[in-house]
Amino acid sequence: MIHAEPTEMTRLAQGQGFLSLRGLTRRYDHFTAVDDLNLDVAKGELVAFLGPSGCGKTTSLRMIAGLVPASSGHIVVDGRDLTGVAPYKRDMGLVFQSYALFPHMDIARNVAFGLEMRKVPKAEAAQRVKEAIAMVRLTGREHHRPAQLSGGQQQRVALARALVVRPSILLLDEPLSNLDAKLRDEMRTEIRDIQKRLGITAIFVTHDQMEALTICDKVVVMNHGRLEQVGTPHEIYEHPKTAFVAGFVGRINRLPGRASGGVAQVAGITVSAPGFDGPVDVMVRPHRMILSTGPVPADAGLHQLSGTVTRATFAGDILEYEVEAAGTLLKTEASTRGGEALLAPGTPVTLSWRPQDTFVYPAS
Amino acid sequence: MTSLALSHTEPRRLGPLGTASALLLPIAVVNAIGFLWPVVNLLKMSFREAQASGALGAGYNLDTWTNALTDSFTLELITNSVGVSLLITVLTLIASYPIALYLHRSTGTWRTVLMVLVVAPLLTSAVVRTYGWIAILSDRGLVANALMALGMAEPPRLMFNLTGVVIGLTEILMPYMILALLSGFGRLDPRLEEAALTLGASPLKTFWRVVLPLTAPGMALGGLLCFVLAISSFVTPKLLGGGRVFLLATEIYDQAIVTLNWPLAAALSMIVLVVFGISLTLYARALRRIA
Amino acid sequence: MDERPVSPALKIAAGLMFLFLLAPLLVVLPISFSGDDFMAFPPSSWSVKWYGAIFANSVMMNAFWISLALAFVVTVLSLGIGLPAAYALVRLKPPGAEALANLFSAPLLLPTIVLGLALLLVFAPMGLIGSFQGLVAAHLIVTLPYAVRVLSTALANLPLTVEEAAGMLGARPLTVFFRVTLPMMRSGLVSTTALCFLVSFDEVVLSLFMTGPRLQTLPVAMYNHVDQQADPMAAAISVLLVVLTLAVVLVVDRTAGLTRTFVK
Amino acid sequence: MNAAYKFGTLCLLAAGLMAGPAAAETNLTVMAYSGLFQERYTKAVIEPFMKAHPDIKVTFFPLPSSAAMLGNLRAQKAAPQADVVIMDVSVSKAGTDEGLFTKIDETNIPNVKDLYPNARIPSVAGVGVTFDNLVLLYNAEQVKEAPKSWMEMAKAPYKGKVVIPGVPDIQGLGLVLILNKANGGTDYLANVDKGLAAVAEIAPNVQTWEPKPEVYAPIITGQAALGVGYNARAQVNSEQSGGKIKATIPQEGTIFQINTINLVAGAPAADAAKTFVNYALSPEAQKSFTETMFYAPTNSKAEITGAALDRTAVKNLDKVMSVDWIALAQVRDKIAEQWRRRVLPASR
Repeated sequence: MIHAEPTEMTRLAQGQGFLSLRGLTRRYDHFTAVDDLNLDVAKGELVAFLGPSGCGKTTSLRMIAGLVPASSGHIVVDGRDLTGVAPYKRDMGLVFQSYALFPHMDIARNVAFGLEMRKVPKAEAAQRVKEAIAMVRLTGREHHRPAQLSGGQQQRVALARALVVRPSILLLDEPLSNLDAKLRDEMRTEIRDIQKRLGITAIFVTHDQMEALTICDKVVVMNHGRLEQVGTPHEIYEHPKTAFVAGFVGRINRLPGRASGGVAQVAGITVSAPGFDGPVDVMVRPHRMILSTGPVPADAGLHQLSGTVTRATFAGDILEYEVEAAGTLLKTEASTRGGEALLAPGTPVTLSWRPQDTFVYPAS
Repeated sequence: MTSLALSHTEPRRLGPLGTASALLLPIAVVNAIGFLWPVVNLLKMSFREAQASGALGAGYNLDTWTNALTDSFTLELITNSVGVSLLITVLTLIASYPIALYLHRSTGTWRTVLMVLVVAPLLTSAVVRTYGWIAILSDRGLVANALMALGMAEPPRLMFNLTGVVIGLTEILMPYMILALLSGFGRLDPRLEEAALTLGASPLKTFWRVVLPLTAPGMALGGLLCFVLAISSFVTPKLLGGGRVFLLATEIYDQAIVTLNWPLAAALSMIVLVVFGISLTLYARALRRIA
Repeated sequence: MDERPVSPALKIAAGLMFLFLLAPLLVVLPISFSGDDFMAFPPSSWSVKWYGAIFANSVMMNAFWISLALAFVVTVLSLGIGLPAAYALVRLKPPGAEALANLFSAPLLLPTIVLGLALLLVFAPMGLIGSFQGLVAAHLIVTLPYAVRVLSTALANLPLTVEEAAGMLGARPLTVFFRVTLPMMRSGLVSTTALCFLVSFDEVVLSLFMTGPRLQTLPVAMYNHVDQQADPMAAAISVLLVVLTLAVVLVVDRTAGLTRTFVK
Repeated sequence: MNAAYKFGTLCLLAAGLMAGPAAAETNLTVMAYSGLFQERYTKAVIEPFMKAHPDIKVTFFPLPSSAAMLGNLRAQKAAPQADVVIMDVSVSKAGTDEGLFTKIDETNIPNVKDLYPNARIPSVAGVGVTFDNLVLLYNAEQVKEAPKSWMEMAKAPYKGKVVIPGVPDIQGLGLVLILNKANGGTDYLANVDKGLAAVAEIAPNVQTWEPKPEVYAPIITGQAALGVGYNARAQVNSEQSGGKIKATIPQEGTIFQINTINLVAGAPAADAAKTFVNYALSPEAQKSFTETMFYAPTNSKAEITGAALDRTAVKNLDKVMSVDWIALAQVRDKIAEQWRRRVLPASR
């Protein structure tokens, strides 16, 4: 139970974002789905909530939508505290993974529903419905039933339906998960374009890191109900704050080591590890490791490891290798741009990478 | 509710629990007046004092129960009813199994047509169907006339006896059994049979070892359903029995409406409920063994 | 599903059993056109006089109208009481919802002969025997469990997200219910209506306990008629009832799907 | 017809049923025997009555036996549905004891003053409306000579060819009483063991204890050869079937059966009921019914043609054993129970 003071109200209203989440928490009987989530989203920004299933991203979204009551914390939109407000009064648009179109209404009526609820005059509503349907390129399908449309078309209807009411915030709950790979790419671009064009603030929940990186302005990585890192896609990928983020966003090789005095010893080499002491995990992305059969110049400033190829796979664009080095199996890959042949297992190789591609985390 | 929210939410009149209670109130009233109270009252009635003229005494005693349970007539009635109901259940199962299996394997429009043929009798009044059986089984009915046309001088008596009741009830309960079997056939993937056949089992062996065990839960459910319906059925034994077939249900009706011994009728009803409870327990046990 | 061969033995067995199952319904058709004054098969002459006899028989006609009105009232009440109950049980899930659901379907488990007697014993002192109210109450006891069960299943099978979507678009809970939930339950509602109507219209055991000289339902009038004189008029009524039933079954099949309604 | 209109009609109909019948005319419900009795009684008494009283509409509610009528009345005791009941005197006695009936006498039904003394039974609320006696029925083609004994029914050629309306029907009960006396039973109020034993001998031959529509039909069609029935209806059936069914009173004698007419206490149409009962007891109604149905009249003023009277129970008075139906009412249920135990199993 929260006893709000006017002062707290003021403080909340002064949050930096258009959408501010303050200490948002959802507890169930035996576990906490979302734990003390704090986030600011600027107007017109597209933010992705990324994480494995059960990380709390969908629960967070549903708390923002008002479909799940928050156990504690606040949701503030444009200075207005929406905590405890019924979903139908929040003026948000939500696009579901399952589309959730009204099966008994045609497309036009589906799209018009929100306007009807807002008692928009008939003529204006008709015009806006027409525009919204045109926006998602479904003109001519107005009188089809949802069941007569493909999955992609249905999702576009859902998008039009959510957007036609000009919601303050657009919420997208894994909107592309039910689509096949090719359609997913198309829709992703389309959603991004429309969102940019309308300048609408949007939250996009996904478990697909590629989707998150490519579509949004900002990524929120969540795990076990807690926020792991917030940042631009570039920050998240290049500077993962935690081992979890490093492992979840992109592939990773992990080498156990030990740190003391600002450096870590791992597999016979020394990497910079300021501020660490004790066991650490050193991580390097596979494609940042360069595989060479000959010697590597020692003065190139690269970290180096010698090993043996244990498995080699031809994958078209690239060659995938598994290399045993210092008792650890490491993944790496080589380009086929020069028509290189696949190395046979057992070939002795050297792996080298730039020091700035090395991430160090406390051992898990 | 947080007081923060007050500027945007109107005060709720009812909490979710209050709303639920309000929505459930009508059915609770109907259930209490039309079910709970009458059943409790029925139990009470079985202990009321019965007088010779059929009127009710004011007091309560165990006479009805002691008389009923020590009376060979009542005991025979119970064993008879259970025996006849078991017989009907087995016959219904035998008659329904081929239909259910065939239905399970048919598809499309044909399946819909067959389903209509199964469901339509279910939804047709038992009186209508019993009347149909009178037309078939009576002395001037279809079977008797056909047999006489074939030269049989004295066709067997098929009505006004147990035979007629068993035939009629078996048919009347078949749709229940078929639907119960079908719901249990969900587990019967035809690929399993194909697998068994490719593994070298003969069709008969496949049926015995694969099909039958997989359909056992459906058979148990159908068996329970038909047994309970058979032991409580009354219209068909009354119309086809010619006053010579005595089952618990017909006896309850006679005691309640004709002989006017309400305490005895109530006690017999309780006995039906006990039989019902026992069969339910056996069913649960059988199901656990199968599963 | 692809075609799978069905063995001839199964075909023959199923065919024979179907014949047995349908025999009583098939046999009433020729008898209803009997020209005889008593029931015999085959009839010695043909006529449609028994159909005329139904309409001339004021007892049967009265009983028919009473059954129709009764089934109508019972169906409306079953929906009116069953729908809120199903909604509460499925959507609001109050504590003990499962126990309540079991309690509400318990009357279905009670043999009708026992239920009939139980109702007789409490309704008789209240003067409800032979009254329309008494019949409505008795029928409700058996139709309500069907209604609650079918409607609960229909509700539980609805995707919740569609209702959430309506809420997100600004529809209030009551609007969501009437504009989205109810239309999506259409097939469940059709099934419930058909089931309640037919169960009430055909109910005979409870009605036998509840009816009186001034108020008889059609099945009771038919039962008495068959019990006292099994003449071909009963066959003519039977044919009309079978036609009515088939019509309802077809409507249900078209709108709700037969298998979904009656299996399980 | 559009759906809304139909809906409205149904609603109105339902509302009407809830509110009870419209008050334009009085609805009178007469509960009595089904089958031939219903057919003839409607023609001979009810239709002339309705013609004379156009404001009263009589509905005949048929039931196969007096016992069923009593059950019906008892269930409706709190809110009676029937107004007038015609039933056997012993059952009427039970109903009287339970307060189901209003006492009939000269004060409320004037025609009671003309009734024969034996139609007025002090301990019964109703009064006698018909007299009849039990007969042995036989199919004239299958049984060439009138059987001399009731026990003819136990003989081998009639296996499966005997129809008897079983107890609690009075016909079955009467048979027990007759055979009880014939086999040396003295006090039927104490026990009817000998009678039950004799009927148990007949039981294996019995085709049905619930003949439909009545006991006469199967004998006329030849489905059954012998049966137990009432003289009055046997006479009508014999006439109608051109003599296919015949009735006789065997050497053991027969019993008298009295049907009483009763006013239901608290009946919805109590006044119309009195009018009807008075009419039913009037000389013209009694005459009409006797001449179409051959029940002996209970009104001494009824002037019956000799031919008709000869076919009624009156002619058989010498063969009748006396039965105290009132005293019997107390043991009726006991006999019924014994019947179920001792006679029915023998017929299975």
